[in-house]
Amino acid sequence: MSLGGITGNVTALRVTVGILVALAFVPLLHNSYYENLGRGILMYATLSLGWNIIGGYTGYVSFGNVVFFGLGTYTSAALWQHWHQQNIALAVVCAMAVGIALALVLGVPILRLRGHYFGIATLGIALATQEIVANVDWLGAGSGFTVRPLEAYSAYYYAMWIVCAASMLATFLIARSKLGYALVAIRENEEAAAVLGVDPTRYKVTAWAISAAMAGAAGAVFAGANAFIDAPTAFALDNNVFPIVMAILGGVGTVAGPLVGALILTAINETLWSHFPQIHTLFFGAVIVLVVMFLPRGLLWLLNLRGGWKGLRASVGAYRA
Amino acid sequence: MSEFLSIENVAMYFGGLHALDDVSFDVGRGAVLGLIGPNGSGKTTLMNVISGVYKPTYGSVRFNGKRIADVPTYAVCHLGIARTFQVVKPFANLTVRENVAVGAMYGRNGHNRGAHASFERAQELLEIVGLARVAGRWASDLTIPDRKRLEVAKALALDPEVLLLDEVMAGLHATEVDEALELLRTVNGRGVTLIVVEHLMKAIASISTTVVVLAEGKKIAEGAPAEVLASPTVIEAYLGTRYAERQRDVQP
Amino acid sequence: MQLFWQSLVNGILVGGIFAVVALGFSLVWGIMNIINLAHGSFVMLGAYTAYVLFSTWHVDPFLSLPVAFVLLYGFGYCIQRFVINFVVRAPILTTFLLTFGLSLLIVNVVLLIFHGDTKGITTQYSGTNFSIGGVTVGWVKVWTLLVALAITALMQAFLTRTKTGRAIRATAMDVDAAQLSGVRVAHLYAVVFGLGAGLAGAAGVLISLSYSLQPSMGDPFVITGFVVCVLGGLGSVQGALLGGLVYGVIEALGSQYIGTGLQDAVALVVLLIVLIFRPRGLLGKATAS
Amino acid sequence: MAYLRVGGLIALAIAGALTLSTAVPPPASAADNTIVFGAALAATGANAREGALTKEGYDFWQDYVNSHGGIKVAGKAYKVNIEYADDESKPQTAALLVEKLVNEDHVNFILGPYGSANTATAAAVAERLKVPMVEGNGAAASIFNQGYKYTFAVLAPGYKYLQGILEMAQMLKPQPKTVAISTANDTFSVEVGQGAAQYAAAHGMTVVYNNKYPADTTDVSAVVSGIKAANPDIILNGGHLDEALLLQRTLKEQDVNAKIFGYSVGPDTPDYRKTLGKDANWVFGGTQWSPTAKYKGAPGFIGDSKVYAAEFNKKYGHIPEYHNAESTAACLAFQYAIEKADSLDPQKVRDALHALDVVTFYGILKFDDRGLNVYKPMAVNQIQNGNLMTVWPRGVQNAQPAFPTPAWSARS
Repeated sequence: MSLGGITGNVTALRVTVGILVALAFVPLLHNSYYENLGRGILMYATLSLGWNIIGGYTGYVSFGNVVFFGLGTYTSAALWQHWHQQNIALAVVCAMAVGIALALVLGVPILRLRGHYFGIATLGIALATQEIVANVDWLGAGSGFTVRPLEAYSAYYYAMWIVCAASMLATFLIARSKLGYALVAIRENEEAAAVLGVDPTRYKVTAWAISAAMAGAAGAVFAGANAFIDAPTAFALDNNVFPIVMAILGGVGTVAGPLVGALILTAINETLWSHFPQIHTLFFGAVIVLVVMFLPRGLLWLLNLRGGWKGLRASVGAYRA
Repeated sequence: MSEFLSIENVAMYFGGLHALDDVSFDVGRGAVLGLIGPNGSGKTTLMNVISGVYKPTYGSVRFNGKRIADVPTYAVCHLGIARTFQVVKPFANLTVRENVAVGAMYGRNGHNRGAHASFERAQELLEIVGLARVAGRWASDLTIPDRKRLEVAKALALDPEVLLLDEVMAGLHATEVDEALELLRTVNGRGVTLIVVEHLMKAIASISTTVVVLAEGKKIAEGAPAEVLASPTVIEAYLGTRYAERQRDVQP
Repeated sequence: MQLFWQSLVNGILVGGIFAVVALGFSLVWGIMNIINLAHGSFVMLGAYTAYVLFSTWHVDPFLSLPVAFVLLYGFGYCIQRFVINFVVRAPILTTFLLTFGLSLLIVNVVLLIFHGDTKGITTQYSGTNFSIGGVTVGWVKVWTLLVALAITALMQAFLTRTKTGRAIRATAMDVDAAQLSGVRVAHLYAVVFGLGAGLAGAAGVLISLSYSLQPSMGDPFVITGFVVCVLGGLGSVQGALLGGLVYGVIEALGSQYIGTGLQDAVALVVLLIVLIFRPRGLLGKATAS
Repeated sequence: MAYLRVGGLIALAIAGALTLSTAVPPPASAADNTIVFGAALAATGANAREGALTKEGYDFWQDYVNSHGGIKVAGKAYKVNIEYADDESKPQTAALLVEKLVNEDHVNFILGPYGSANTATAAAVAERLKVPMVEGNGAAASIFNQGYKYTFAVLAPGYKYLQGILEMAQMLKPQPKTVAISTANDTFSVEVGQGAAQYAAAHGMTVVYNNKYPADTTDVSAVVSGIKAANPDIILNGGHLDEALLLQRTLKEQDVNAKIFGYSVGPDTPDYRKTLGKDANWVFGGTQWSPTAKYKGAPGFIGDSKVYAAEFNKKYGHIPEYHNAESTAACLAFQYAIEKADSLDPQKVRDALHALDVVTFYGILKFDDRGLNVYKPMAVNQIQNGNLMTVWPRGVQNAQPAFPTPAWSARS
């Protein structure tokens, strides 16, 4: 029984898992720059995996998942600031709980919206939360929190690796389970899915809660590693848009897509950085434009495209006016 | 008043438009009810009322003794009622087997079926409807007749007691119609009650145990197919008064 | 009480700017179902056009309005014709990211040319004001509101009375039907996107009169476009105007009475409430979401 | 189909390899007698402008030292090279780049980024990698109560920025009594606002308005209407350049008058005067340094502020303002510490920085155990008909404070 289209190309999945395992050994290089870079890739991959559940599998394109990441960083920072807790596992669990709670509370009304309106609602939530948090004194208000990292700094790398691996495993299990098919059914045609017995609200909210848990966990680990958290950092636009670009680049609605996208985007960003320090953001914009124009369905999606190179040529310009 | 499925004085008003007006009839367990009537006679509206999509303005639908109020769409199949759509709605980016599997997973007894069991159930159903050969293909690559078969298979995956078929045979040529009729007989043979909405009188006549005729939202005839199809009121409703008059003059 | 009237007036005046910013955004979204994240950078380009004309040839910003409109129209037309048309029927995700990439490109090109330093336009009349009943009103903001109303009226007339205008509205209702009746959709989309960009440019000029300029000044105005379109409803010119004014007043009163630190949060929470209870906006017709 | 899959896999492999091998050939290292400093500095993003000013301050010092025999360490003269990287005005990017500069580019020491948030994350990295960092553009004191041992700030902390203006106000007749404070909601500005509020309360002035507005806001008319209703003698703003411009314009637009208009950042930068023109007149600005400072700097660098200002103006075409000066001062701290330690060992240089006590054109550089410069007083500048004059403290005055500020309608 083939895995079918829902988990994405099998070979690419095996290679990506291979790369993920390889990434686990980066701290042994004792080069804190590679460690920081690797932790960045794992963080963005986790955020992209989280977004992929609601945006990729369920087809509800959220432009505000950073709200769960941001609240995750603040949960971890508050644990240190008020209770002097540095335990990463505790921070991750609390951050996931906060994320899931918010997703459940907001999910029912917000997930009734569709398309652009859902996108705007989630973006609105992220921006409003950023400003509200910046006015709450208990959360450090405008001046933010300084968080004392653990002595064993590589612990943050391994924690992020575990969070990323767990998210990818969860995505794989979901994709093969009944839940995965319910989500894809909603994405393909919500009314037809309801006729077949899939309760749209229940499964959409579940998807968003899973999404929130992954983003929250990534936020909790990031807070410790980054040592300083304020509202603009926690709710940065990058953590909203990069995960989506990465999922697109790697292949929306696949298991391996997000990590592949994270690797490629970071590689592009790094090479641009070191060689064109002044105009790398400009190149980055150009890269996004080109990718979206010629690879609308993403690389991994391409690998199981029906029709090989002919399929590739067909997909270019498939959406022409 | 059969205990299985009964339509009691159902009326459905959309503002001023009376789509259905005081329609009542019963459907016995295992029966095949042909529902016919010219376009705009309220057939699809009635299907929506029976499948709980619309809540009737007056009257009610009773199934297994229970009144179907405005049941949310996803809960309808759990009552045992499944339906196909005139406009076919496959999940394009899933394979044919996966399309049917979704029904098996979330239908009436989907809860006690794992993903694997659902795939096996789907394969069985594909064999029944004759789509086993394309099980692994993407749903969007199917021909029109195959898409209609897929629609039936997905409905059957919900383990229904009653299956509503909305113009499943429209657009099929002669041999495909016979194959479809054959399929419906096997499905009915397995104990599934059918309500068939079609315009092909030949198909309706050959498959239905009883026939109900709607015109402008009212029930104008009910009974055995041969008798109903020959009655002048039905012909007049379908083909207009002038044709009916000429029929009367010609008859000896 | 005087503070209340002052805030109300502040809200209405800034609402005029929001309306013009949202007008272009609403057009592109309503007709082509594209969320244009580069809209903010078009506003910025409009502002820089006014700045260049003012600093080199001392052209009064209000006179550079048509120049900015035409320049941005051309720029927008080309972007749509050669870039966005390539994927215009793609799912919203694709066009959203495409315009995000475009925005990054535009902002950083301007940063390269004009560097990061903050620029501004100070004419002799900027800052002049008059007061009635204790409420002080800046002349510049009044003129901006009047120009905004004029632009909205012009746009309404264009959409209802001219041939192209009707073709645009037809395409909005049903692309295929419009195409069947001889509308060159690719060209028309480019015209619509050009108009959107032109209107953003005009808004940029108005903004340059009251606010300072730097390459990343455009970003907040994308959110403005979003919020106003939702409040006022999509695809209707009056909707953009009403939505802009409502948004301005909510932001002014909200920040005065709830907390100046929560200025944007108040408006966004109102946006969420409207989205949940009236998904099509206050005036909006049920267009495809 | 198979070749397509292989193509995809190759793409993946390249991506993976690229990521891990982004090593850039390390620039001249200490081996061929050059001391390399790393600076993660904003070239893009919201702080691009201030980042450029910081870079001017660093480069001016680098070129001066290299053309004056470099730095003597253990009998050998070392050239100086500053390696830059654009942190896009993002704190987590600054942290990543400091790690890259230390691990990849093998820099000896770190010069601070622009902005308090970026400095906070960079300081955490410097602490962990045990590489000394001296900064001149991160003023939030909260950075320095984390017990960091490797970060030193040459500039006065944020909370002092507006206190100079209030101190001056007490000496003016008729003495202004009521103060309105507005602050942008970010790390540095909030601290500036708190410092001003505490000082006013402690010196018999009443704070009649104290509110925050969102950082990078496009509209402050609500704050200005609130200030107008409070009708204060002194209006103070804690914020950066853009907020200062926006507030001044809106104050004029709503015809809000006061005896003193004071800004933490803004009046000193040339952009402020260029953009506002005559509307900038009468405005006071807290400043870390001004060309009129009368310190006699130790040998090894320009000792006199006027000479520094002249040389700087010749090189960059504008009189240096405090962002430039404090950046050069950060480099000077390293220069004297390295010569005192007579070694490039990070630990020795750190200890030398800790024990440093030297006079420079910028002022006295002496750090307390938290790393803050103990002797850094704030001065007050005022824009008087287009020129930036230093009006407080008396020791460095080159003009009397023009007081009180006339009503908008009464200005020429």
